Amino acid sequence: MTTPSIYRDLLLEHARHPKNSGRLESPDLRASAFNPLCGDELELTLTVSEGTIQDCKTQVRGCSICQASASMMSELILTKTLQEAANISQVFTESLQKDTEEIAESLDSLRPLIVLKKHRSRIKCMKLAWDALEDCARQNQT
Amino acid sequence: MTTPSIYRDLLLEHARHPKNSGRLESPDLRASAFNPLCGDELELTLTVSEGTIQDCKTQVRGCSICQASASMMSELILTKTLQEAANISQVFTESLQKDTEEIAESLDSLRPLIVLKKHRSRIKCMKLAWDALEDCARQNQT
Amino acid sequence: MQISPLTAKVRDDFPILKRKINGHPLAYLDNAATTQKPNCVIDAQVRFYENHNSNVSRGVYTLAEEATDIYEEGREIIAKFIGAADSGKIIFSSGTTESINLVASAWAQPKLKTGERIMVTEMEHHSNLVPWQLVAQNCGAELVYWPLNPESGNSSDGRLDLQKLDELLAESVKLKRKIRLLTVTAVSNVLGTVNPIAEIVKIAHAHGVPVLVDAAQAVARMSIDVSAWDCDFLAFSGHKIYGPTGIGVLYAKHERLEEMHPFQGGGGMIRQVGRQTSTWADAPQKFEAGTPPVAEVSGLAAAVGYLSDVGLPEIQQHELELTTHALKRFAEFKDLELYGPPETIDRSGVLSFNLQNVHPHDVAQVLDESGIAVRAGHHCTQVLHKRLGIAASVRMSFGLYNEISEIDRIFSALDQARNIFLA
Amino acid sequence: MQISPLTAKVRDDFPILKRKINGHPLAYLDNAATTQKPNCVIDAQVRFYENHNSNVSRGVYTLAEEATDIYEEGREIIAKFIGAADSGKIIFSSGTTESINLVASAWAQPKLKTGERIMVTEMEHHSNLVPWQLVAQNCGAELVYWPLNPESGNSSDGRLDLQKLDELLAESVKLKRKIRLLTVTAVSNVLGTVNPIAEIVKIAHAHGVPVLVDAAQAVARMSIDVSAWDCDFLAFSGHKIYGPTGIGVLYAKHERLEEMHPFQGGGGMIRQVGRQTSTWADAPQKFEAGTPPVAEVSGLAAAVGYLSDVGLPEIQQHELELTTHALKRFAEFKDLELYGPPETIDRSGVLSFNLQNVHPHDVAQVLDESGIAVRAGHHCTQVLHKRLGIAASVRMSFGLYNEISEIDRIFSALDQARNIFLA
Ligand SMILES: Cc1ncc(COP(=O)(O)O)c(C=O)c1O
Ligand SMILES: Cc1ncc(COP(=O)(O)O)c(C=O)c1O
Repeated sequence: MTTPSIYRDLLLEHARHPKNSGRLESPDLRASAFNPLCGDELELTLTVSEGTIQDCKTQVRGCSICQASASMMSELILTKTLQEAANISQVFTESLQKDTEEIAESLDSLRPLIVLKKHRSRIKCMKLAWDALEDCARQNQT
Repeated sequence: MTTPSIYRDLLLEHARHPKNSGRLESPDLRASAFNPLCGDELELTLTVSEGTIQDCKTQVRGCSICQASASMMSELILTKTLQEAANISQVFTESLQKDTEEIAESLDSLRPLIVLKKHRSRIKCMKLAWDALEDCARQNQT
Repeated sequence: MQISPLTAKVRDDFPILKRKINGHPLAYLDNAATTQKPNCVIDAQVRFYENHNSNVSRGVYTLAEEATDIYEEGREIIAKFIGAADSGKIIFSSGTTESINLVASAWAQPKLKTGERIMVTEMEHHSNLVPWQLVAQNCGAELVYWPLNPESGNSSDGRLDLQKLDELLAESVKLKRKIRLLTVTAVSNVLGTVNPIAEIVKIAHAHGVPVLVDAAQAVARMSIDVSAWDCDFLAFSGHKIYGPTGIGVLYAKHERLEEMHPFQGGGGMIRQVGRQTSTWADAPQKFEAGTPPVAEVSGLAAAVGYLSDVGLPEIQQHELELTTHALKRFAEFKDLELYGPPETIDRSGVLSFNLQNVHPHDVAQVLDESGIAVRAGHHCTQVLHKRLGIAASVRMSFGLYNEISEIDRIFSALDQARNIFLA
Repeated sequence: MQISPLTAKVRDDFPILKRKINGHPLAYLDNAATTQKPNCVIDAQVRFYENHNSNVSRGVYTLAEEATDIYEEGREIIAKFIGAADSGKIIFSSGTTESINLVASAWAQPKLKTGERIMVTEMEHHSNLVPWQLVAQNCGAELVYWPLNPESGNSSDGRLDLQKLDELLAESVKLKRKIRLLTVTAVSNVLGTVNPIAEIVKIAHAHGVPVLVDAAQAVARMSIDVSAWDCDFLAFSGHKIYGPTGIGVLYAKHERLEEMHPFQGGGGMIRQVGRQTSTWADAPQKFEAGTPPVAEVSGLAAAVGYLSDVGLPEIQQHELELTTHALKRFAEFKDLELYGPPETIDRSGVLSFNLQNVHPHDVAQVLDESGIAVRAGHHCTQVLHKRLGIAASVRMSFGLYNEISEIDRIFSALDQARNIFLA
């Protein structure tokens, strides 16, 4: 039996052993995201100092793709500024919508996710953590 | 050019020169009927003495079939009791719904109408005068 | 037989046109009621059912993703077709009627207060009149009519006067009777009048009044651009633009979407459902409760593709030729009363008329004996018919497959009607 | 491969079943979401469009009469199929969701007063929950829940207790909180539970409470007899009984029809339209505003004919065999949690479950890699899922073309999921 194509090793590794999982005790920013199609939920907590993300945790009730996406995101945004993180999120969202298979260099570590974009029903799963991130970025602006 | 099958001579005769057309001055019973599909209207006025229809007029704003049906009806019900008239109306309605081509003897004079029943959209036109008649019969009961 | 290049090209696409009716080739001239379907529209639905059928939005398996793609691509195709900035403004309904009821119940009802007004015109279809009566009654509001030209008497050129609109709107402001909405058809389904929507919207907006456009008759006859028109809402039906039955569209501007409450409750329109209360999905899903008409969307997308392939300018030109010919023929007969604009200016190929002293039913029946399908009745416009002083009329309405020879067949059959009823 | 006589007979009727998904033959097991369409259903619609397409009820020409006949015969076929005394009680809608919203808005809304109640069950689909929440909020009323067995905790046998119903209804009488309606599904779209509708109606009626039956899942699985059930309303969708999308049915008793206000306004539902107010056509037309889904009705009539030809007792027997086999397989695995009745009593072929420590999405995705279509999510029953203490589940649901071997494929693929996620 071969592993179905969608579940690549790296993805599974993140899903099974998610990085930065849980909740920060006294976060500066906090946002939740919800997938109405399946009831999945995710909470993102961040500490920020001078605009830079110092710590970051995600509490996920979701599928392996949602979990892996949150884990990969947390690795990518740590030590970035909120603005940089929001920019990455936007490029990521755009790359999921585009038809091409090209992937921006800045998103290289997200490649195992992005190649799954043909599974359109799973895009919302991939995006859940990023939705929460964009919410945090918005909160920070106002 | 041949006359289309639906407009038989007898029908046309009734439509062009309707019998008992108009309104009675002081009727004992009066009823209107309305066809919401085309806006046609008809008013039936009757005088009744000891249950028997003494006089009968119909005021029609409608197509030739509606007009002819009202004219034929007026000839058929004059001097009949209201109950008899209502019975004829019921047999007529049933014969329009039935699939057979048999026509009850009592309805012989209505044959030119009944043969048109395959034109289902015109059944309401044929029935308008009779709807008013049944309304009068109901009024008389209560 | 005279066949224009357009009809020669398209007639083969419509299988029903091969039918004989009472021994004659079918001349289908009731396109304002519903249009016939080209093979590509029928095939699109068959293809959906044979290959991709599944429920949308909720499944992760292959068929469900395919069906969802077909459904959402349909939304994008419609958005592009009517010039909407994005597909998020396109709501699928079961038809024009439901689209208008949606606006009446989800947008107008929560806003409308006692004494306020909804403005309609005298030429509106019952589907763009009765929903407003119902909501006005619920809210203690009233309808106010933008009348046909001229304001009194029965005769009319079938047009609406823009100056009059401006006056009526200004008057309501003076009376402090807020007008919440102007709702108007782009093309009359009886008079054939083409209303100047862009100008109407400009005047209404100058008075702060949003505009709903009933585009049921317009979409198959002219290019629509909701962004250029700047209308707030636009409604149409699939079955009147060579698409399937059971599907319609509501376009709404972003600001209006934001103001709209839920319409129907059910699966697909929710975010979270609690025991007593729930929260809603974002537009457009918020307004699409229940399993949507997916096969019908695939058919509608094919219809829109077909219209674009044939070309709306070509279709409009063809309709102009037919209308010009029909108007010329009408002018030949004193006993034919034609309603609506007497020339091709401001007019499309919907022509309603009466043959003196012959009931419309009888006219239509005689025409059917010659294989000609036209409509007789009030065409769901009782207010307009009353305004014109008539109970009913006969209507011919052209589609892209109609031919000049079919119009001539009508006038021959009218002679036959004269022979039968007026001899 | 084990093929029962029934599936051997019917599989060829469904063109989509020939598809390969990811290299495997399609095993379509999401029939509770929507069913596949036999050729006769697809053909009926093609035939309509190719031969009879026209608008209904208003035309005197041949095509219009044919279309009207098809539409009204469809109504009669449906009436007979569900045991309604006459076709005047059959209203066509766009689906179960719209049918239920129709009752909520045209019947309940005008009746419901502050403090009154609508009774629902914990297993209702959002389409039979959210419309009642909306109408209750509008009227200051509230929902009251007939809970699953037992009343507390997360585990349940998926059944409703009739004794409990009687108590709840009696209690509301005592509290002077009038219950205007009990609305209940005939078959749960998650638990597979078959509710004893005739008994439920009897108890509710004894307390003077009308009953709406959501038959969306039931109609394709068992014979329905609204007269024997004596229910007040019954709703279902075409697309879940092997018929087209875009079409649904509402049955209503004569007394209830008489109580109903108009639903949507528009063409076809009126009698006379004035400038400010109008009068209404008789039922069922009163509730069918706008051009109806005529092609879809012809497809639905074909679907009903197909179900009758194959035979509902045969279909029920086949589903019982599949369900028996599936239950046996479930019993083999400790890491599979099955919801709903654990035996075939009071149960149909809708089986929802979870594989321990693997998310339903992931399960469904792995199954899709083997060509198996099952659903993952809350299946539009968030209240029920909360009651069961879960966010989502995997659901297999059988249709008349499913085979025992397809069930076995699921269990093999579940092994694969274990290997991937739990290794
Ligand atoms: C029990 C039940 N009720 C209602 C519905 C809603 O049906 P539809 O989406 O066809 O309106 C469904 C299916 O989605 C269902 O399973
Ligand atoms: C101008 C106009 N508006 C609205 C409608 C209603 O459309 P539908 O019956 O498809 O809902 C029609 C056609 O019947 C129409 O011609």
